[in-house]
Amino acid sequence: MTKKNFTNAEKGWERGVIASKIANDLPHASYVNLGIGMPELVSQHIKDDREIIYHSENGLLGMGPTPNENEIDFDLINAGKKPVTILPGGSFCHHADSFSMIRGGHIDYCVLGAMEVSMNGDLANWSTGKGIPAVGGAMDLVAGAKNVFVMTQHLTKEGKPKLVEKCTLPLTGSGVVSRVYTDYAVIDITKEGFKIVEINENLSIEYLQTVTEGRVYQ
Amino acid sequence: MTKKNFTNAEKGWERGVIASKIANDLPHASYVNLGIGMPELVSQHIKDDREIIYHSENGLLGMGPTPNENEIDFDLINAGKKPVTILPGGSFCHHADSFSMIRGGHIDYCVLGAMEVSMNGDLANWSTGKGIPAVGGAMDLVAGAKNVFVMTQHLTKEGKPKLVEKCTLPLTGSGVVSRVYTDYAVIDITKEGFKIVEINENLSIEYLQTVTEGRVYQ
Amino acid sequence: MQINKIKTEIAEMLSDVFDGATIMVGGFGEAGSPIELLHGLIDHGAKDLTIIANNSGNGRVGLGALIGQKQVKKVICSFARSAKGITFQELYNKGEIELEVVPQGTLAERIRAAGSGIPAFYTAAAVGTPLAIGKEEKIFNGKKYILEEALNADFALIKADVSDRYGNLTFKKTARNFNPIMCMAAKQSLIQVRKLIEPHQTNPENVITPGIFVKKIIEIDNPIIETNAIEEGMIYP
Amino acid sequence: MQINKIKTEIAEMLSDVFDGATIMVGGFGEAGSPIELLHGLIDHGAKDLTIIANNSGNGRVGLGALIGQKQVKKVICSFARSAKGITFQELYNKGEIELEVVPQGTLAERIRAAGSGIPAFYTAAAVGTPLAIGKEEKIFNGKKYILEEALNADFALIKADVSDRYGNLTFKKTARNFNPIMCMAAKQSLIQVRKLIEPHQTNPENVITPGIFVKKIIEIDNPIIETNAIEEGMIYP
Repeated sequence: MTKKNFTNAEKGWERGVIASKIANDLPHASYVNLGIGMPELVSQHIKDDREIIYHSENGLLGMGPTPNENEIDFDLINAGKKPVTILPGGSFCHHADSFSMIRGGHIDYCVLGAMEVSMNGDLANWSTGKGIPAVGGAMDLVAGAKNVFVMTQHLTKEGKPKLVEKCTLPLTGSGVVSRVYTDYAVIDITKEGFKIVEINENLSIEYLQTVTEGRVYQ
Repeated sequence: MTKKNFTNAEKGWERGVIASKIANDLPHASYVNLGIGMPELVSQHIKDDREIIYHSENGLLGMGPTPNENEIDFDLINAGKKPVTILPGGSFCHHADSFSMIRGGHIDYCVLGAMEVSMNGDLANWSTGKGIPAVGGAMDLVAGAKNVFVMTQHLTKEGKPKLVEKCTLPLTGSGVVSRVYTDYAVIDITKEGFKIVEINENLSIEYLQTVTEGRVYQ
Repeated sequence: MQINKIKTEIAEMLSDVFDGATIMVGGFGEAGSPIELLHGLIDHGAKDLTIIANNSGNGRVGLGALIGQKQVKKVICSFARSAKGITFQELYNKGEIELEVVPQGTLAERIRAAGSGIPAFYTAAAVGTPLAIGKEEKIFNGKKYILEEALNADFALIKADVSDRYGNLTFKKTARNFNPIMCMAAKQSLIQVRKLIEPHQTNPENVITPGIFVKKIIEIDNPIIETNAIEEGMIYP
Repeated sequence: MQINKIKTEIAEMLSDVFDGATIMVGGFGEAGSPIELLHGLIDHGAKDLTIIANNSGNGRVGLGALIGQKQVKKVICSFARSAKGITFQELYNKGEIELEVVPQGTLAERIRAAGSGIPAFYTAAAVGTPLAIGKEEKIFNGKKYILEEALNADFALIKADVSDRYGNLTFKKTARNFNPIMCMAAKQSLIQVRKLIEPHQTNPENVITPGIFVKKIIEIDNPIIETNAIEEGMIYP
């Protein structure tokens, strides 16, 4: 299957806009795990009408923002190994307990990046099949979290669709994704295909279909 | 199989003597779980040349002696639900962690009572087959502890042998006992049968054989 | 808006409980036993309950009282025999209550497994005994093990020592016992706590049960001590 | 005679290590990484080691240095990719070091299982992925799971914050990570600790790793910080 290549792709939502859409979909009092990279932006867009508790799989519940330079502690880091802080009411635990929170279905939402998402909710985001394979906690998160959200650009850097009929890369999980947030649209994974929840105001459904492998519908 | 009945049985070692024999066999720095009842006596006979740490399966490591009347705390109890104390260097944990210590082979010795012990080390000590069945932590202890010692009278109250060729009561564990301490003898479980480690100074091997089902040897 | 799991009425704590529910009850003997929540469950009146606990109650207080009210159809526990366990004993002898006996460590691990998303695990405990009958066996490194499945619950009734509004719990001494793992295993863990504190007073290094495992909290600052209550002849309700 | 697990020389800590041993190394990235013990292992010189850790080291310090010395034949970890992971990368590209990739939660649970006497358990993580190939599958309540086996070790190299002579450990913040469960899973857990205290100073409510899981302890009061060491160009030995 040769993927189409959109080198003159439309400009979609900025990352901050995508992040705020996810932030608005996280209910008050949710326990949330934000993947490394783009998903980390979500926490900056939570409104005052709700309190969200962030989990970092390296044994930190109640994660706070990045510390000031003079407050950095190399023993207080997130899953991306970057210095963070802990908020009042937070707690530390060991790795088995931390993944009990994940595997046991206690994390309400996790937000992850993607290389590919298929129509049946398969996710590929850990290996291109080249280089050193490194999975981290992604497989546990997608298998365990109550809701798995994907945050990603709609197209790869090479202009190929990330939303596909069937993943070609090694899977992270099978049938695990519930919703995808891209710069072009918010899309639910349903039995009938990619269901458009919201489409970028500058794009048509026809265009969205051309940059997506597999049926999109409203 | 009808058991013999010794109504005029010989008088053997006192409980304290049996307890001190066990105490002398527990090496310095051992982690030990003493069963409820007679085995509890063992801790009173530990010599000053060693430090033993006592585990109680309800989440207490470093258990100390019974408190004075005015120091009783109903939130600090042992597995027999009796008030106890905790020694410096002790710690509390939850039940899953406590049984990780047991099941994971971290408890060096457990000492339990018995209704029957068979020649291949089977132990029956939880159910007579009548009344409400109640097993507690005995099955976990015998399956998990590195060494399982039994402390018991050689004969039942009815004068029947407790050391038998094959247990007739429901088992607690199969092939788990390593050594038995009775009022008549200290006996190792071996492939060849009940091996006498020490015999009560007032008894002959011939007598010991008559009150034991299955071969005893020296 | 701030997260606040604290309730002021016991009825509010138990508002979602339903007939036929599976309910874990924390405690080992009386240590850590949530007596006030159990009395609330008697007032609530839910029937046909399955209770998962280490024991089956003493006297006519707490779990003993709940069983005496005939609200329980089945008890899953390690040790249902007790000199003062009058209500269970009576119903058991009449064949009016079911009992599933589980080795204590297997009980703890099945509960922890449920909370950890582990549907089943192998253990050597009970191998070769009547409690292994009907269970799948497998050999690892030449040793025989049996397969034990996770034990889930709809609710857990829990007694803790201190909590903040997030439900970060600490326990007192051996009153910890089954309480933390039951918080993990139940869909709703309902906590009675001796003392409430502010979140900034919680030391993140010393939390035993993180708030993620807690649904509702109520302060009961002077809870009933079972031994004393039974000695004084207390009968609930 | 009193129990005293405290040693004064790193060589004494590692005296039982042998060629071909399986060694767990605590830490997540640099937090909780026992750098001084790892350097001791370089001095010791044991070869053909299997390392179980979350990562595979950075720069030429700690685990990165050990791998650079070609003492490691295999790494079992969840994430062996790192910008600064120069030594592993080089050997991996040359085919001179083996890698077993394990999902992080499965890695943690396999270690905890080893310490808890659980030879195997079922998990949904990795189902339907390349990491499930060859693993036994089973359906529970209509959902597919794979069987994962316990991961044991001969030794665990651990960094803790505080200990008494019994080995009752506490950890600092996210430097806790894999350290407590590795203490449970190894035949000998060898602990470098920032500060030693007297047993009566240990609060029994706040112990994270009880002494029963600890073999030897050494005080390293001012340990190397990996980030700083790499920035300063440190190369060990």
